[in-house]
Amino acid sequence: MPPMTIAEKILASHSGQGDAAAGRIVNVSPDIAMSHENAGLVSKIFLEFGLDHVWDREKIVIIFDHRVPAESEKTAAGQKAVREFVKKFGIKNFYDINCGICHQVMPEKGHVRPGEVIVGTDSHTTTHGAFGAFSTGIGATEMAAVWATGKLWMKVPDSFKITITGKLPEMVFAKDVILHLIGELGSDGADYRSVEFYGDTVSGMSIPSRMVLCNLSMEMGAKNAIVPPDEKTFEWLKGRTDKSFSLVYADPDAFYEREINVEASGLVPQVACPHAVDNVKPVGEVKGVKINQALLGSCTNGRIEDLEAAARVIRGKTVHPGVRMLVIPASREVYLEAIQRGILETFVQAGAVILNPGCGPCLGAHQGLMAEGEVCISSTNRNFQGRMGSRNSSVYLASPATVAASAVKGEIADPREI
Amino acid sequence: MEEVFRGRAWVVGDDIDTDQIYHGTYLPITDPKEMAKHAMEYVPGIEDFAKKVEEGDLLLCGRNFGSGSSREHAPMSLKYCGIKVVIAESFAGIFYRNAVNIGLPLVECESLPGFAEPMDIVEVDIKTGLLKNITKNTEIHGAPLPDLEMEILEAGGLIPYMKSHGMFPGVGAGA
Amino acid sequence: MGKTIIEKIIGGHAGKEVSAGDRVWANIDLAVIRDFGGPNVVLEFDEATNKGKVWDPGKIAITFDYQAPAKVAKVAENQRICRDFAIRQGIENLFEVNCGVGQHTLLEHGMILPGSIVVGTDSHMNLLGAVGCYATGMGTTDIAAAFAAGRLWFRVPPSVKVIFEGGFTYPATAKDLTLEFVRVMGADGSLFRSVEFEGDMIDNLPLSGRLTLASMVTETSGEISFFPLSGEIAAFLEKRSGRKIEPVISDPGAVYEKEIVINIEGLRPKIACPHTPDNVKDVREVEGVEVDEVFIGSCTNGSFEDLKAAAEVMKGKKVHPRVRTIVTPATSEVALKALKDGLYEIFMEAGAMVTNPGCALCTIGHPGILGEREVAVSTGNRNFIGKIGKGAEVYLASPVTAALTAIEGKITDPARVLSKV
Amino acid sequence: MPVRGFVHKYGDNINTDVIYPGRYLNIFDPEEMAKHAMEDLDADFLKKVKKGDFVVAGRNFGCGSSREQAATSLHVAGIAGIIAESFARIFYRNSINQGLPIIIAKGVTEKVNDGDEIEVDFETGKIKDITGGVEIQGTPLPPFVLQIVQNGGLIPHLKKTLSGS
Repeated sequence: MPPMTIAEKILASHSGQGDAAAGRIVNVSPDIAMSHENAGLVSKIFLEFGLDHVWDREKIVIIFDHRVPAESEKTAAGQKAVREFVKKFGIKNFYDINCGICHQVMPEKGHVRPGEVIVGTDSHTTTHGAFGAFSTGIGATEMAAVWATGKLWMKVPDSFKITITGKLPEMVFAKDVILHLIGELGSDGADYRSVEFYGDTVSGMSIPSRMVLCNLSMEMGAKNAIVPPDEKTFEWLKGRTDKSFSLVYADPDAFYEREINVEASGLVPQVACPHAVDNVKPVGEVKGVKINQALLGSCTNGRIEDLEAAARVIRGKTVHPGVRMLVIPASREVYLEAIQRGILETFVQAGAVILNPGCGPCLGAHQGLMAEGEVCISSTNRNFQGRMGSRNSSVYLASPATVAASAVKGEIADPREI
Repeated sequence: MEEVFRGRAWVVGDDIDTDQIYHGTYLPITDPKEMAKHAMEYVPGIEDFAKKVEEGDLLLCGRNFGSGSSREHAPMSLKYCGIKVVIAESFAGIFYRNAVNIGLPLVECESLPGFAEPMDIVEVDIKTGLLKNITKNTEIHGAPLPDLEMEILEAGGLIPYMKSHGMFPGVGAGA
Repeated sequence: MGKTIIEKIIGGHAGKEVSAGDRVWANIDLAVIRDFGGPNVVLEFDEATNKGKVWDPGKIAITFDYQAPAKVAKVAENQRICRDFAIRQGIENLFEVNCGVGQHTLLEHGMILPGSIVVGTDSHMNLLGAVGCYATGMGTTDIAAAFAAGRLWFRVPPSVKVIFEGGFTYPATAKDLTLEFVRVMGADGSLFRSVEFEGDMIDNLPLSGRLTLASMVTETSGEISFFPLSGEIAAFLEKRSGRKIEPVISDPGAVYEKEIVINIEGLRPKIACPHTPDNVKDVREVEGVEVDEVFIGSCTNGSFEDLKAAAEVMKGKKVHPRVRTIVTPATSEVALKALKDGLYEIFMEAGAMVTNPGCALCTIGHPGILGEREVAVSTGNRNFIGKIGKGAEVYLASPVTAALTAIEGKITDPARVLSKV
Repeated sequence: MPVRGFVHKYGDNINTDVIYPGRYLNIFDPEEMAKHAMEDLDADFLKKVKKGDFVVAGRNFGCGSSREQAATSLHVAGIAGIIAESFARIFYRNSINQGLPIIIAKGVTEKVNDGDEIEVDFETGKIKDITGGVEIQGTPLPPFVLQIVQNGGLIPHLKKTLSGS
């Protein structure tokens, strides 16, 4: 058998093939199929099949997060329809409006395991590669087909090997590393590729930090991103899943279309400027840009270590009077821990708004939208034009520490200087 | 200013609140002509009011018309869809002010119940409070509008009234 | 002739003696705009005055609570209009999207004093009657005019006296008293009246309970309500405002249109059924109605004491899996206290969701909208048709009843299940 | 079989948010979706587009979200196919699954202008610019994938293949 990458191995094992060399089209059986509110669209399409059952009630996961609680009658009606579908078809894993962002709730509730194939109707489904899974975003029609048949065609992707070495300097985080990479590779630099992350910086990273890498790999076009599982992975999963899983690692001489090395110790905080995620600059070049809003949260950076990093910067200070600072813990679990660690208190005292767990204004559909001419610095994942409100507003993407530093200063600021 | 209005009567019941007159969903609208399209949309039975109402129509209501929110959209939507006078057994406080302030005449009339059927032709004198049902050839007396309200209406609303009385000291040169 | 409280307040601001029914021009102490109505006020003001100056920037406040932070771009735009106006006019009292319900925020910041006149673009401004202030909701034209002139025309409302006789104990609360009041009065029972409350229960009612009752006087179409100022509340106001507090009390011989006596001896938990706030029944009469959503918050029941009462019921329990439970502190001050006192943990561990301070789903502005035929129990003040979702049914109850209902998944009478030791 | 239509041309990295804004993601009716196609990119798009027209774009068309509404809204608005220098991967799949044919054609943005009439053969990948008188050879969809498109999208395709087996 030829040597294989992680993607090739996982897709081979999930399509009943001995090998699955890049470029081959295979019929894959996913282990988990996740949707959020767009389960409404998926179920509508699914019903066209006229089936009286779904492929597997245990393997479908539905988590409301995009518009929680419902912000409009239309959404309320959509969510209601999904609840009814869940009940009718006996979907086992349904998480209503109070749980949090799907990409955080998935691993928290034990739906993510190394070596598995996860598909989700959300582009940032790549996040779960942080646990060694092959995890990718798909469309609603495809998901309907998965619900019906349990299968999905895929072209086996070529792989990139990205090796990150060296110690991250103070106030430089996984977010800065991946923004730097996106800036280097461009928004289609890893289009349809499977990205594997290696190096002592990565193995030294916490699971949440690895989730940041995998989450944002989407923004350079990756089909999926993977960090090989290790002790930290097992430790994190302990108590969350009792199902067995297989560990999949690349063969030593597996073929990589491209190998990229990043030296972490030389990095500085990065900012993705409007209106493209690959428009990345060192924070020094955009320092001083006046902001109206600072957003901390999302599937990219709404976890406890993110809140903690921002709280460290902001503790004892106040949000600048001209700035709205919004804090959105990624999940109820994160929220509770943030209370217990006194982090939420710090934010409220500083004058921030704590929103309930969910996607918040990240995709322009919930609380925290912006008016014309306004500027937001955000720990989220996209800064497309008009994404967070008015067409003529701008979003800068940065790490939680940079967001917090900017919130205090009223303008984009270097967290190393606060 | 006109003091006597004659028109078709729309008849609604008691406690029509501002959500029924103008629903919260449409609060972001700022153009009165747009507001007019949603007038009375949540009043059961006459959801199509805004489509059928004609310029010059009159609105006859029960007790406590316009209760609820402070939204000025409520009288605004009525005024801009063509309603000339709102006549009610009683008005909620904020609605009353809002209507006068935007120049929409009101008449309070305790003996209104049973006075008119929908689409009867009704005539109202806002100065005297006299109400005539032309179709049925009957008449009743409502309360005449008090002097201050009448003056505000005559001035075309609160802002022109206060301006003409020198109450706006800080008028700027514009920008 | 003796004067009622409202006659004294309006008279004092009109510079002459006034009586019920009079039309007078009176000075304004504070004019408030929100993200609801506010932008229209700004636009009207600018047009009316040719972008002139406001009468007194120190007497204007801006609060964002209708949809804070904004969930639609248009409201974000509206808030920006208000912010720009504040900068242009030198208005310092701008309370950003983190602060919460406007009236409560103003109260916390010492900006509300007994005997003052406050106008604002919120029909529940009059809940500030709880501390003896004549606060009233107005439309945008009024407030634009107030911004320019510092005074407005008023009709002096007739006064009625409402006397509560007897008393009640937990699990009945101030909200149940309030609902009973609304039931007795009906939707227009206090139409354009100034209500003066009396009774032992009133004397002992803490500020949070007075805010609850005062806020729902609106639902009986009342213009304002007043309470005998307690020492505790006077001390609170003094501390917050840094000013000496002078209560306004009615004169002997003041003229009341009528006196209404409401017997509240042994009051049972109450609930307002769809679709009017005055459709009030005993909770026991509607026990068993299955609910989809429970909302605890609003200007009526978003005080710390309200949240605490709900938390006491929820502690160590789980909300029913079907029931989406949303808890919203009225202000950031309430939020901080609730955080410190462990209430957030109780709610979150029970499976409820805690949202940021504000009006929450009480205005359709905020998230939490219901689907068709869904049922909610809310601690808010209105359950009009379509108020929080077309075709939905809303019941209004106390935080205790709401919390218990969230756990049981159906409307449940706290008098049957709970009693305080 | 080649089909003819007019070109609406856009640049590189056209993302799903400008093709179909997030605020409309709670819409599930395709006709409704079509009313917001390209809303944040080209406000006049719906006025200009006629049934059978094509979108021609640069690199990485459809990058960003997995929202299928992006492809659906264009399709229902009348777009008969999309020709781009390259496609973002989820959009690529979503189009196919919708039955909306696409062709990757290097150099298409240099040779084809906005408003040109073109003739496209999705089976061979050949694009003829009638107005400009040039021809471009694109990469046609692999036969397996083209079959999905020809069957009208993934669901009809699966229905057909499932009932056939």
